[in-house]
Amino acid sequence: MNEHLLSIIVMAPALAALVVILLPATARLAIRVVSLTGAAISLAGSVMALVTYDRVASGHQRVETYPILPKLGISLSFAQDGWGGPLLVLTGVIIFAGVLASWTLKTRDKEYFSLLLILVAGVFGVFVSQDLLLFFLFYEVAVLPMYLLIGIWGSSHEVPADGPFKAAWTLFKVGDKGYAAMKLTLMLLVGSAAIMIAIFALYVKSGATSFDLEHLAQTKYDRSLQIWVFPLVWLGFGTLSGVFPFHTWSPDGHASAPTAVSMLHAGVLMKLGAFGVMRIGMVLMPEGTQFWVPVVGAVAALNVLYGAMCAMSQSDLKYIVAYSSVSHMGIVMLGAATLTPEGWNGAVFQMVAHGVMTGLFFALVGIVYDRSHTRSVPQMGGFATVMPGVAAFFTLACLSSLGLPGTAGFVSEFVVFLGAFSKGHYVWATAGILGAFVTAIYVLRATRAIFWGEGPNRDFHELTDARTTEWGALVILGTGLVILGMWPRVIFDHIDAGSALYLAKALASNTVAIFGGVQ
Amino acid sequence: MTPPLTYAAVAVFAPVAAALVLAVLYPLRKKGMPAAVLTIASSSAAFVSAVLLFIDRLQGAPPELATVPWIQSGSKVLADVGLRVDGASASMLVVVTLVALMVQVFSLGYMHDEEPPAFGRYFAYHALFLFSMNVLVIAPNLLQLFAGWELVGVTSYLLIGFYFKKPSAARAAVKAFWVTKFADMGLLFGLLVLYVASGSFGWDAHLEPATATLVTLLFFFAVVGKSAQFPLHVWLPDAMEGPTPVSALLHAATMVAAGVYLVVRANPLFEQSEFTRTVMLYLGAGTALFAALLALVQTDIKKVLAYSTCSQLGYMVSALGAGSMVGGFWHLTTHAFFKALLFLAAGSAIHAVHSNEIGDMGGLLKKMPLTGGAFIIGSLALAGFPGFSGFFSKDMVLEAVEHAGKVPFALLVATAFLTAFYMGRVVFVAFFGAPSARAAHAHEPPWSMRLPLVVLATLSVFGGAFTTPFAALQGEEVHFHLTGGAALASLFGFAGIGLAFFTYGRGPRHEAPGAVAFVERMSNSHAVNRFYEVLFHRVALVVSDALAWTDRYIVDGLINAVGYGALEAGRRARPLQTGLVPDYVLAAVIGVLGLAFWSASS
Amino acid sequence: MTLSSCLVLASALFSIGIYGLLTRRQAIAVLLSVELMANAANLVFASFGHFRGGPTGQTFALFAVALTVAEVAVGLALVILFYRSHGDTQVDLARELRQ
Amino acid sequence: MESIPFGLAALVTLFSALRVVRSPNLVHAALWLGLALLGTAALFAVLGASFLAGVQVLLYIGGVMTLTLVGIMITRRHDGLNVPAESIGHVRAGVVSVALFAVLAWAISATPGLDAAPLGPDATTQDIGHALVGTHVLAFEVVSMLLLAAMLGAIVIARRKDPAPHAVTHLHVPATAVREAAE
Repeated sequence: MNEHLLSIIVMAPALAALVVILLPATARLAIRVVSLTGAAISLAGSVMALVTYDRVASGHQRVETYPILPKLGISLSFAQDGWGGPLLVLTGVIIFAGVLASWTLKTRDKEYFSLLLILVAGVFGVFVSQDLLLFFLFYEVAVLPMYLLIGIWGSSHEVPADGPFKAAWTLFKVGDKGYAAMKLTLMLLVGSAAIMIAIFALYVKSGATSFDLEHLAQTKYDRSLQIWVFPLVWLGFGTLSGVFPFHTWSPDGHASAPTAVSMLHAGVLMKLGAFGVMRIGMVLMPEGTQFWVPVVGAVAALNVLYGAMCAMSQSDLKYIVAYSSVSHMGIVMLGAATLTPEGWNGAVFQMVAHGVMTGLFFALVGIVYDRSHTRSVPQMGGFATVMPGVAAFFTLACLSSLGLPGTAGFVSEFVVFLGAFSKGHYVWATAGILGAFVTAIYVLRATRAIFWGEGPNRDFHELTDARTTEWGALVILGTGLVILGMWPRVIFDHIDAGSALYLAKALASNTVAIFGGVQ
Repeated sequence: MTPPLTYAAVAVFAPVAAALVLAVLYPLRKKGMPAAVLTIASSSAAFVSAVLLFIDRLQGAPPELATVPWIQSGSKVLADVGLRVDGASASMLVVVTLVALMVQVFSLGYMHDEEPPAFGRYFAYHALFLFSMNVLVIAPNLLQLFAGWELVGVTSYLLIGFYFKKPSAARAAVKAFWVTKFADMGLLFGLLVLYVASGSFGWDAHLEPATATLVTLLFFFAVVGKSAQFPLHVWLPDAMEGPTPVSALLHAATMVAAGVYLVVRANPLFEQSEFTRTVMLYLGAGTALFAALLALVQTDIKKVLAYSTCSQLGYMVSALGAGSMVGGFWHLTTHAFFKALLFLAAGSAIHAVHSNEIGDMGGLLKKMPLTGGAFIIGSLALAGFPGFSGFFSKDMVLEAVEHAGKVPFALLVATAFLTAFYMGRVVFVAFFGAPSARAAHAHEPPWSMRLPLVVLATLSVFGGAFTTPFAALQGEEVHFHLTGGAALASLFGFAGIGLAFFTYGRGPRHEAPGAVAFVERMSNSHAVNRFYEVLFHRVALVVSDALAWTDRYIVDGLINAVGYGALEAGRRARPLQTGLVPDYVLAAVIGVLGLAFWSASS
Repeated sequence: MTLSSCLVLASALFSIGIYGLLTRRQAIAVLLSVELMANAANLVFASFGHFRGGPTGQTFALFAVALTVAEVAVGLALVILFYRSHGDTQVDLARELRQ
Repeated sequence: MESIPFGLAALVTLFSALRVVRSPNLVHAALWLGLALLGTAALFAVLGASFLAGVQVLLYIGGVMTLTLVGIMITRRHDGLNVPAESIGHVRAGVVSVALFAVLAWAISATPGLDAAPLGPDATTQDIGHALVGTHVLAFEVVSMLLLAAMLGAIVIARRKDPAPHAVTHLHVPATAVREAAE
C-alpha cells in the first residue's frame, strides 16, 4: 500500500466524487459523509506520506510510473519530493476543513461536492506529478471546476461603475457572480495557453521524446529559448498566484465564491501557480530564470506592498481577505526570486502558512456572512460579544497574517526576508517588511470594526457563534497555524530537502555554487 | 538539564501550560475563578523557580545555555531557540515573575466584578503574557528575543483592548499595536542586517563600525517604540484604557522595560557604536524631561503615572546611552517595583472612588491608610527620596550621565525636580485635603489587593540594599557613594516636593501656576498625536484609497477593456455573417481562388 | 478526347454548379446545383479511371454516387422539415442563428 | 474516333446544366437536370465505364430525379407544373464561376502529362465487383452503413411533427438576450 500511497491520495477524492455523482440528490447526509470520507482518506494519506518521507535520503520517493503514450513519452508518473509532503497535507487539511465548512449548504449539494472533490484531486495530482503534460492536465482539472463553483453557488454584489472604462462595467455587470466566474476562468485560461506554448517548446527542444520532468531538467536549452519561454511560464502560472497586474480576478473571484471554494482557491490553488513557476519555470530554465529574476522579484515586492495598500482601503470583508492573499502570495514569489535556500524554503513554507491562514480567514468570513448577511465591515461592530469563538480565531488569523512570531506567518516572512537580504535585495525585503506592517494596520482595523465596540446593533439579531462542523474547521486550521509557528520543523526540514534538490538545478548554470550558505 | 536550566524551563513553561489549558478547556475559562487559580498557581511556580535561579546565579557560575535548532535551512541551522541563564536574565526573570504574581493576586480583587467569562479571559491573557515575557527574558539569541518582544506586544494589545466594548479602549489597543509594530520593523531590519553581517542572531558579534551603528540604531528604533520614547511615546498614555493592574504590569513594570532589557542584552553590540549611544543619551534625557512636563498637567491619575513611566524609561535609556548598563538595568528593576506599586495603589484608589480623576479623590489617606501609605512610599521612591530604592538607582544613572554630557545631565536633574513636583501634586490632591463626594465612602480593598501593596512597598523601600549584589550579578563592581550630581538631584527633588506642597498641599486646590499653564496648552494641542493622525488619515489612507481605485478602475479596468474590446470587435464583425448560404459559398470559392493564386505565385 | 478535355469539361460543370449555388434561393434548386457539382466530381473519377486504367476510378465514382444519393435523401428531408417550419423553401429564411 | 460522341455528350451535358441553373421554373430545372445526368451517363459510357453509366441512369435518373420531383411537389404551393424558382446576383455569381473555371482550366493546362493515351484497358464490371468486395470491402461496408443511416435519418427528420412556431421562438430567446447584452 505504501508504494501506491500517492495514487491513493490522488484517487480518493476522485472516487468519492464518482460515488457522490451516483448517489441520489436527496441523500444529503450520505453525500456529505462520502465527501468527508474521501477528504479524510487523502488527509490521512498525506500525513502518512509526510511522516514516512525519508528526509535524509531526500530526492524523489514512492515513485510510480504508468506509461500512457510511450511513443510521445507521456506517462502517469507520481513521486514525492521534499515539498510534496507539506503541500499534500496542506491540501488535505484545507479540503477536509472545506467540506466541514460547507456542511450547511442548501442548493445542489450533490453537484457542489462532486466538483469540489474533482478539483482537489487535480490539486493533489499537480503536487506529485513528475510528468509535465500530466502536471498541466491536473492543473487544468484543478482550475476549471471553479467556473461552475463560483457561477452557481457564488454570491453577487454591486461594484459602482467609474473610471475611464465605465462602459465595460455596465456591460459586464461587474460584481455579479457570473462575471466573477467568467473573469477568473478566462484570465486563468489565457495563462494556461501561455503555459501550453511553453510546455511544447520545452518538449520539442528537449528532443520530443519525453515529458518526464527529470528528463527535461537535464536538457540544456538555448539561452535565447529560455529567455522567451520563462516569462510565459512565469506569467502563465503567475496569473493563478496573483502576480501583478494579472491579479484582478482574485478580489472579484474570492468575493463571489462560496466559503469552501474561497478556502480552496486562496488556500491551495493560488499555490499551484507559485509552485508551477518554481517547479517548471525555475528548475527547467536556469538561464531564463537568471535573466528574469530581477523582474520577478521586483514585481513580487510590488505585489506585497500594493496588495496590502489596496486591502487597507476596502470595506468589503471578502475583498480585504482577497487582497491580503494577493499581498501574501507576493511573499512566495519574492522568496522564489531570491534563488537562495532561505528564500525557497520560505516561499514553500509561506505557501503552507498562507494556505492554512487564508483558509481560516475565509471559513471565518463565511461564518460571519452566513449569520449577518452582510460583508460590509462598516455595518458590523461588536460581534465579539455574541461570537467570541469566531472573534478569537479571527484574531489568530490576523496575527499570523501580519507575521507575528509564534504563528506560521512569521517563519515564512522572516526566512524570505533573510534570503532577500543575504542576496542584497534590500529594496525587495524593505517592501516586504513594509507590506507586513501595512497588513498589521488593515487586519487589526478590520478586527476592531467587526468584533470590537458596542454590542451588535438591532440589524443583527441572528448572530450565533460557530456550530459543530464549523468548530471542526476552525480548530484544525487554527491549531495548524500555531503549531507551524511554534515548531516550524514539522515541515521545514522536508521543505529544505525539496529546496536543496530543486535549487541546485535552478542554479545549475551558475559558475559559483551558491547553495549551502548565505555568506 | 542542570538545575538552573530546569528552573528557567519551569519559569517559561508553567505559564504557557496554564495558557494552553485555558485555551483548550474553555469551560474552565468560562467559569472565571478556576482560570485565576490556575494562572496564579503557574505564576507562583514561575516565581519560585525564578528566585531559585537567582540564588543559584548569585554564586557567580558562568552562563548556561540549552538550545535546540528551530529552523534548519540549506543544511545548516538558521536559528536556535532555548534558554540562556545568566545574571541579567535571572534578575529580569525575578522582577517579571514577582510583579506579575503580585498583579495577578491584586487582580483577584480588582477584577472581581467582571463577568466570569471575562474574568477567565483576563487571567488567560495574563498567563500568555508571562510566557511571552519570559521567552523574551530567557532568550539565548536576538531572534527569540524578538519573538517574545512581538508576543508581549500582542498580549499588550489584547489586554489594553480587554474592555473591547468601549470604543476608546478598542482604539487605544490598536494604536498601541500599530505604533510598537511600526517600531518593531527596526528590530526586524536590525536582525536581518546583523545576520547578514555576522551569520548569527547572537549579540556578541564583532561588526564593522558602520554596520554596528546601523544595527544598533535600528534596534534602538524598536526600543523607542516599545519603551515609549519620544516621538513614539503616544501609545502609552492611551494604553491606560486597559485595566489598571494591566497598566501596572505591562505598561509600567515589565513590557515597556523590554526595550531597556534589549539594550542590556545587546550591550556588546551597542558598545561598538559611540554614535548610537550618544543618540540614546540625548533622546532618553529629552524624553525624560518632555514626559515629566506632560505629567505635570494630567488630571487622570493613570495618565500621570503613564507619562511618569515614559520619563523614567527616558532615564534608563539615557543611562544606557551613557554606557552604564548596570545603571539602566538597576533603575529598570527598582522602577518596576515602585511603579507597579504606584499603579496598584492608584488602582486601589480608583476601585474605591470609581474614577480616574485626581479631582474626584481627596483625603483618601484617612479613608484608606494602607493604600495611601503605599502610594506615598511609591512616590517617594520615584522622586528619589534618599534611602528609598529609587534613590540608589537614580544615583547610578545620574552619575553615569554626568560623566557623559552636561546637557543630558542638566535635563535629568530638571526632570528629578519635576518628578518630585508632579508626584507631590498627585499625593497632595488625591490623598490629603478634604475628601470629595465620591471619596466619602471609600474604604480599604480586600486582602488580595492589600497584600501586593505591602510586598511591593517593602521592596520599594528596601530594594536599594540589593544594589551591590545586583551589580555583581551583572559582572560589575559598584559601591554606593553619594556624588555631587546625585546630591544635586536630591536637592532638586526636595525642592519639587516643597513646591508641590506650597502649591497643592494647603487647603483647597489652587489653580496651576503660570508656568504650568503653558505646558497645559502644549499638552492639550496633542501635536504629536495630531501628526500621526494626519500621517495616517491624510497620507496612508489617501494613498491606499488612490491605489485601490487605480486597481479597481485602471488595472482591472484595462483587463475589462480587453474583454470589452473582444466583444465589441465581435459585434463589429457580425454583419460579415449574413446567414445567407450563397454568401458562405461565395466566401469558400473566393478562398479557393485565393489559395490557388497563392500556390501558383509561390 | 484527352484527359485534359475531360477535366476541363468537369470543371465547367462544376463551375455551373457553383453558379447555381450562388444564385438560387430555392432550397431544392440549390440541391439540384449540388447534384451537378457531384456529377462533375464523378466525371473526374471516371476520366482518371479511363486514362490511368484499373478499377479504382470507377469504384470511387460508385462510392461517390452512393454518397450523393444519401445526401439527396437527407437534404430533401431537411427541405421538407424546413418547409414545415417556415412555410416556404427560401434558403434566405434560414437565418435564425444570425439574429 | 471517340471525339464525336464525346463532344456531343459534352455539349448536351453543358447546355442542360446551364438550363438547370438558369431555368425560372423549378420543375423544368429538375427535368433539365435529368438530361444533364443522362449526358453524364453517356460520357461515362464513352469513357469506358459502362457499369457506372448504368448505375447513373438507374440510380440518378430513376431515383434521385423522382425524389426531387416529389420534393418539389410537396414543398411548393404550385400552379400545375409552373413552380417559380427565384434567383439573384447573376453578375456576382457569373464572375466568380467564370473565374473559378478559368483557374481550374489554367491549372489543368499547366499540368503536364494529361494528353497521354490510356495506359491500359478499361476495367470490366467484373474488375469493379472484385474491387468492391475485395480491396475496398471496408469502404463498401461503411458506405452501406452510411446509406442505412441516411435513410433512417431522412425518415426521422421528415417525420417529425410540426415543431415550427415553438422551435423558432425558442431559438430567438437567447439570441435577443445576447444582443441586448451587447447593446
